[in-house]
Amino acid sequence: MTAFEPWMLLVVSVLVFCVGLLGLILRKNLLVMLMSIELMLNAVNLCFVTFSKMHHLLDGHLTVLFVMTVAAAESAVGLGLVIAMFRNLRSVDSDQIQLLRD
Amino acid sequence: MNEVIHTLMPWLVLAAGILLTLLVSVIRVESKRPAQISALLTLVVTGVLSLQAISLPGEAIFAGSIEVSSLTRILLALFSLIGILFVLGGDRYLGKERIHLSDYYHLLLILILGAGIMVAAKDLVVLFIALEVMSLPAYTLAGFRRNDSRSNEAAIKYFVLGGAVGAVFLLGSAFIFGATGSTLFPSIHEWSRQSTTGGNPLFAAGHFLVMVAFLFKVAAAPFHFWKPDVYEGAPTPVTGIMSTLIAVASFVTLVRLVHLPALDASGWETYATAVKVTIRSLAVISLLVGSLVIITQKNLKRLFAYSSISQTGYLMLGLLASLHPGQGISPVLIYLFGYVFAAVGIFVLMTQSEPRGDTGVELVDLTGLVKRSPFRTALWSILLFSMAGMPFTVGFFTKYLVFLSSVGTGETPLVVLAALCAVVSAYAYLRPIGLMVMRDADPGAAQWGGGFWSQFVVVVSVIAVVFLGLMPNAMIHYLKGIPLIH
Amino acid sequence: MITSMILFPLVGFVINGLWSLGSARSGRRVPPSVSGAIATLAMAAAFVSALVARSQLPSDGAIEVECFRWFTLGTLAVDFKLRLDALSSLFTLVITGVGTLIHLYSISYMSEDEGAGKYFAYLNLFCFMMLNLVLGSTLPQVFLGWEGVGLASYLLIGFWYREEANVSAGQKAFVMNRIGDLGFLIAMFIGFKYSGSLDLAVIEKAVLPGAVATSFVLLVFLACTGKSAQIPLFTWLPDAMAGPTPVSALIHAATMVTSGVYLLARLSPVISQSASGMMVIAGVGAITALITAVIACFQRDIKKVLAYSTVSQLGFMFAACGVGAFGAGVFHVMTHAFFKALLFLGAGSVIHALHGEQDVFKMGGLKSKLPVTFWTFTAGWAAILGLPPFSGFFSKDEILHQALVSRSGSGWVFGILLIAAVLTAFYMTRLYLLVFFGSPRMEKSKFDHAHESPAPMALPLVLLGALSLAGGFAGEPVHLPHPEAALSTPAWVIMIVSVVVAVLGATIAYRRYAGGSASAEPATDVFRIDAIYSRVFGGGLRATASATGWIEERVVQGLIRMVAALTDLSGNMIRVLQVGSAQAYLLMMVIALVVMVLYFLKGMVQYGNL
Amino acid sequence: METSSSLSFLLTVPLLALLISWVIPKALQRLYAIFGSAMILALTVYETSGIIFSVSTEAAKAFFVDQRLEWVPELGLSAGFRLDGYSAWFLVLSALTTLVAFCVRGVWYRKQPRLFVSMGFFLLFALNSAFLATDLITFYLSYEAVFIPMIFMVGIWGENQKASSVFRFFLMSFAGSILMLVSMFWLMSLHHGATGQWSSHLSDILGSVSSAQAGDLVWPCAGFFLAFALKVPLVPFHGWLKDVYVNAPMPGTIWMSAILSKLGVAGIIRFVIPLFPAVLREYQGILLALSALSVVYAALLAVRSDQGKTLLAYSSISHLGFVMLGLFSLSQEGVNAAMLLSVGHAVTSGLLFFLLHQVEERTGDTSLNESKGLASSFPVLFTGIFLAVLASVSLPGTLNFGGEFLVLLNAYRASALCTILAGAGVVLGAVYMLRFFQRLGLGSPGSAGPVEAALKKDLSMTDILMVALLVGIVIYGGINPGIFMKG
Amino acid sequence: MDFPLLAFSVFSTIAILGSLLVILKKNPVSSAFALVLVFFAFAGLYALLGAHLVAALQILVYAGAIMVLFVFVIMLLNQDEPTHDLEATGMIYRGVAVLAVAALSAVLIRAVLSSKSMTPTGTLTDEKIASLGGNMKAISEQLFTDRIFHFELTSFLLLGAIVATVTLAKRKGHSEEGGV
Repeated sequence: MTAFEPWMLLVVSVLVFCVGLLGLILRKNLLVMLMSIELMLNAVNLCFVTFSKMHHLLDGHLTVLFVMTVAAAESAVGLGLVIAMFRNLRSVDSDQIQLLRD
Repeated sequence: MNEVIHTLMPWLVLAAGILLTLLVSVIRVESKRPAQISALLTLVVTGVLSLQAISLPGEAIFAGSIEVSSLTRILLALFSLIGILFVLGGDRYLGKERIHLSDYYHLLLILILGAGIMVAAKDLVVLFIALEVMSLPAYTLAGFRRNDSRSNEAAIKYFVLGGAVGAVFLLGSAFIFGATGSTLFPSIHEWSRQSTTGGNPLFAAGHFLVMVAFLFKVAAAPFHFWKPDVYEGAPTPVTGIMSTLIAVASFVTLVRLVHLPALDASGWETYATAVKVTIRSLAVISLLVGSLVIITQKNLKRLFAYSSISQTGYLMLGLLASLHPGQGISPVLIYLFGYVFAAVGIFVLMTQSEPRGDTGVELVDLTGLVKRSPFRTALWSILLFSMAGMPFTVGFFTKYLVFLSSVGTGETPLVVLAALCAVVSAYAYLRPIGLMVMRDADPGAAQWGGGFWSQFVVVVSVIAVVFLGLMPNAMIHYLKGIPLIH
Repeated sequence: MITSMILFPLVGFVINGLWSLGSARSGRRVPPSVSGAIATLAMAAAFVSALVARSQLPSDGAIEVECFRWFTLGTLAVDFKLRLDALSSLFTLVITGVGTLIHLYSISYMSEDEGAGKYFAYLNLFCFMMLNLVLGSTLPQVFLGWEGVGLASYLLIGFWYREEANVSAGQKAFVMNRIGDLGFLIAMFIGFKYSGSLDLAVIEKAVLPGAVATSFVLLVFLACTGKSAQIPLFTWLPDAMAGPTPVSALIHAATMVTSGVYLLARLSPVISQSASGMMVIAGVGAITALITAVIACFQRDIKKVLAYSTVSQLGFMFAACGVGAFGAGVFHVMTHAFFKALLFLGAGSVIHALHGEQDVFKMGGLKSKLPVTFWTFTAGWAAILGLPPFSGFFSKDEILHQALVSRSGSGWVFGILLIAAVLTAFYMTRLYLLVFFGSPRMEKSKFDHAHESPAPMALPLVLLGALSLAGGFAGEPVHLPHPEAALSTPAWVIMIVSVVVAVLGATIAYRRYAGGSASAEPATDVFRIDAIYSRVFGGGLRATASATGWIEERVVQGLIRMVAALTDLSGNMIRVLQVGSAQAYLLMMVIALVVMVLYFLKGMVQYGNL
Repeated sequence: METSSSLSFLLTVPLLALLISWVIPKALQRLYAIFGSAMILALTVYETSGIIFSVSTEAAKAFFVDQRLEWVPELGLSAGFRLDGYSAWFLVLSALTTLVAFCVRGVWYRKQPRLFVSMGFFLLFALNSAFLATDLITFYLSYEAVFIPMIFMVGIWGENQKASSVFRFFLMSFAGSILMLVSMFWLMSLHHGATGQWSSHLSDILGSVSSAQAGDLVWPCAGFFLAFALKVPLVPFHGWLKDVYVNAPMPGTIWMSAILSKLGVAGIIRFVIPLFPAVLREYQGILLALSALSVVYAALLAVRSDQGKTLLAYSSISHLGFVMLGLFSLSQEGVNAAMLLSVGHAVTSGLLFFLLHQVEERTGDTSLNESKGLASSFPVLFTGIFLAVLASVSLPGTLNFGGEFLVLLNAYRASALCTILAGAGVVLGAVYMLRFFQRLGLGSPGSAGPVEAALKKDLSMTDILMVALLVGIVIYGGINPGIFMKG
Repeated sequence: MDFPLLAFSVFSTIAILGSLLVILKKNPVSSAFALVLVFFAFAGLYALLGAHLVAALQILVYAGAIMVLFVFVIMLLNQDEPTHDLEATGMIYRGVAVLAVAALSAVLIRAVLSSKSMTPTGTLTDEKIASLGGNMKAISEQLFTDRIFHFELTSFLLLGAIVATVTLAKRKGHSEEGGV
């Protein structure tokens, strides 16, 4: 059995990122889609921190702080959009918004 | 610190203007005029200050994460100008659509700030934050007609796809950070010069992901799907801002990101080839998609969405040329500037049609315009000619430079394809003129009418288009001198 | 003098043309007698000039008058230059002389016609062009005249343009001539390519390589078959009788149609270089003479008979040229001009008297009614039969003789011509008897009203009659190189033979038609050549044009439509991807991303990192 | 410099006329247009008199003018113009054609006449600029600028099917010209590679092209060729022509057939032949065959046309095939002959369309399905038509004869077969032109609406003067064709 | 099995399974709770890497703030019921999506694995950080010196987000009926 090494976390992070992406593609519920975006951002955070560790740097940590802020702001706006949509359509299903096409 | 303040003055003024605008709109909640005037003032001062400082030398500040140079200043000035034009030109539309709120100006200013910083960013993290500063207001503005489900739809599509792509960008940045140990452009550049192996898969994947994120932003096919839908759903002035301001900022950033590693460094030949092939194929796909689909469109906003997809294709030609040694990026810049002048006029003209339900401006609304409004027909025609790249409009020279530089770098087959695509899309630009000139007004055609300022903006844009089409010297001369990458 | 010779008709044309045009716009009418007088005077003046010029002509030289430089291009320089020598002098005399008479004749013939001014303008134009043709010293100049007379012919055939048939006949003449003209053009190109000049004087002396000479000769001859109505391009001439009868006399009998002979004679040194070309000319001439003579026997229209007769006589001339006897050919041109013009004018007089009746089976017994016409016609008849001492005898006899004895001649040419001569005697006698003898077969009133033509019409008849009678004694008017004789058959043998065949033909006709109560024969298109032509060439042209139309519609336009449709289709196919669902967009983007990332990373393999 | 001012003068006068047209009252627009274009014609003749009336090419050379103004130095763009033996005549022709086109009465003088007149003058300006240009890009710009008024002209005053035809016209021409632009870029890059300087001036480009491999030049040459073949047009690039000619308002048709087609001819003379001699020589057989094919193919289409305008449209292609035949004989003589025939075609087709419009004005249709017998009602008009028909069938003594004769003469030296094939066009030309005349003018006058026709008048005095001028040129050119060959 | 490996195994398993739960649960509320689980697992992983500040913030910001926001909105919009949107998509669509994302993850994992043998570029080893006064102090120092611009920029991001949210959530005047 090998010892723990930071690169293993990279694999985890990529997997979580891809799961988030998959969620975004498969789910039509906008709330779950927003959560999937959060998953993706979290995965990237892990990636940054791991690389920091591997490089003996702290830049990654700092970046994570900013990404967290961005994530918060983004969810706020995203949820605002969902609420606006719910007002009009009484639904949070993205299948309801396929008026614009072709 | 004083020096930093001096260097960043236009940006700081813009930031201060945002706060001022917020303040005045809080003081007089019932009226949107104070916010409007404050926004205009802010933009004028920002623009003037950046133009005034334009010839100052470039300077990297904040540990190299920001670089203020002639290019960033002139871009900020351009963004301010676009902002001013759309504040003036969108005024009537907003009133008409009952969405004239102070918030519009707050968001617009924050968007411009984000774009202004994004083009100055020399750090992937700053770039990401600035991108979000620009994007969050953009998503919101796209959904600004809150009671219109189309507007909601546009905003949500824009948001979901933009959010995902933001994450992709960030993942790419993380990979680059992992590969190089830094997120600063100069350090990455330096790293690439020292890496004799010509990159590694981690860097390649990271570089590719950040490029893809901005290929999405500039809507290079096959990453273009969001654009027609969002363009159609968003309020027309916002579509205009997306098509001009955000497009310019995104493309300039894309160019920067493509040039992130030193592609001419030894050992990077294979890598450079791979980048070129990628750009070339995306250029081809964008040109084909843009020009083939545009001819099937009936809604003007969708039509110009596809138009901007094919414009991206032409721009990618310029980008591709810039990847060859000894070639500058000036064709791309000139193309962007020329495109902006015509696009502002076109989108403001579009706001002049009276609302007809929620479908926006359809081609049928243009029928018989020459009889109803000959002057407006002339304005339309000139702007559309510029879009088609006809001589004596700025659109000709912009295409000219891009094609010339591409031919000069041996991309002649690609240019031939681009030229043929230009012919195909010329049909789409010509058909509206045909409808205006050759057909009688359809009974369902919308009425047209614009306020003074709206018409003023269009006339300014037409004058710019024609003047630069006849006398492109100044623009070309100036933009030729600007190096993009230091 | 030469210049004035061609200028007089031109002046006449311009005066009459502008005058009639101007009066047409204002609605007034030019008095026919005045315009006729102008035109006739112009021609008379030209005739006088021609006579004077003839008198100034040195015995075996030429007079040249340079008018102006027409065009130069590279090494090619074409002057507008008039050249008078014995050959062209003869033609100018015939043209202006016969021309003057016919103009004179026309004054009263056309006195009733509202378009008389135009008519005389056209006639003058014709003479001007014809003089250009024979006086031109370069091939382009000859070609100018060549096409110019074609134009005048077109105008005059279709002179009464309200009848579709007349117009069609004119068009047919013009187009068939054009086919020949194409040969002329290409012959010029060949001539220029091998001699470096288009000057007749140079080309005459040019020595062309064998195959080139043959193609040159054949192309020139193609031009001649068009203008002089030989096989295969002869069918226009009978139709050309749609024009006024004096026109038929002048253009389609005496002058224009003989220009082919002129051209061959003019180019005789080059023509003689190609033996096979000569053989073709002789053969075509002889066969034309025979076939059209046969056709003439079956015609009812008096002018058609004369037209086929003209073609047949032209065949004689070409046969002469073909055997190398250019002099004999030209001689026959001259005598033929006299007697055929006479015959046509006589026919015109008859038609005039019968108010437009042209069917010989509706004539008869006019001998007493039209004495002048009858007697002059008799002279013409005798001449064409070749009865001594009438002019035709000398020239025809010369042709027959040369056909037999010359080196290029042969027995079969002689034989065919001999048969043609029999037939000529037959149909002319048939015509002669049906018109003037027997009992009248037209309505009584017509017969009663028939009267002799007025003096301006009679005078030319008489003069031409005299020429037909005596013209032959002049002998060969131009001394062109004689062909070497291969046989030594004495001339008198041929003379006797030719008189015998003429008498033979006449006798057969006499036995058949002298009864005076000849039953009407249906006009038969014996060989149906016209019908075949119109089916093959007219139909062929229509079919080709339709095929081209099909290609244009289906292939050229179809291709354009297809490109447009394909563009539209591919646009719509790409548009299908725009399904409107953000998830689907994302999926498509991910797929694109995977494909591109795979490609992008592929390049990394070489570093061993993957 | 006195000489170079004449060029600027020739270019600015039409623009001046355009500006003045905006202050002229609507009712006087036609008068102004005729007067203005006549003045421009006179001025053009005066300014170019040194060349056009000189006795020989050598004498004319003293009056050739070269002018080069800096425009966008960063891109090596200059406004290069050259007045020489070819462009002088093209200038005269464009002024003449404009005069003829303005003479035509019609709806354009009732509906937005000011726009029509100013577009006409703009067209003249663009044409002059294109004919004079020696800078590749200047040429391209002017060449494209010619489209714009043409599109509007068809669009605003055209017939029913105008939209699709004008799009087709525009797109096909644009496709050609933009590929030409790409070829220009290729040449400019070549020059840049050789000298390090950007330039688009012909004289500079010529220097570097001569050192290039002939094989490399095939595609650039094809780009130019395609543009001009579409413009002239040469079969099989003629698909746009018929519909546009038929649907365009008559002045537009006159401009297109008489002078726009000459843009292609001028382009080949000025650019293609000097730039790509080796390539042309290599493909000469194909080029000659295409030209000959044009002649015959279009003539066959003309034979079966049932509309006057269609017939003239196809006849125009057919005649231009002869012009191309002359150009592609690739000799100085051939080019001069083509020039001569170009003049002839311009004058003749202008005259024919002009008179056809007079017929249409009087009877309302120009169908050729049955004979109309109009000649007796309008003798002067039909005399004019007949003279034009004669010129069109290249009867000796007309300008066209000299052209066609010399073209064929020179082409014969290059390819006997193609010449003979093209010669068939001479015969077919007679077939369809005579049919044209016959169906309109001859036959019994009772057949097609002559009652109404008889009420109307024959040609007016100005029209007669116009016809006389054109016929005069045709006949004078028939007698002294050398005046048109100063190249 | 040493502790780090054990901790890694536990936390990463929770993270991956949790994230799968997020996207597969039918009820948005369940998804939200699975997401909280993932956040905690990530915090554990951060702690494992010695990123204590980040671990703490992960709990505070994500689990504390963002999740509350989500749950609040779910409740506000009455979305705490199972949805069937996942089944709404076609089999082919789902198959293609899974394949595409799997291919992408394979490529990305291939790429990150190339960093195994990477040489560190920085000097801030764990010991060095400890000597500087710990993770938090070192980060804070950088945050307010080199990264001050980032920091200030985020303030405008938040400002934008506030304005945006206010704009979107604001009810229109009296004319607008209904609403949440």
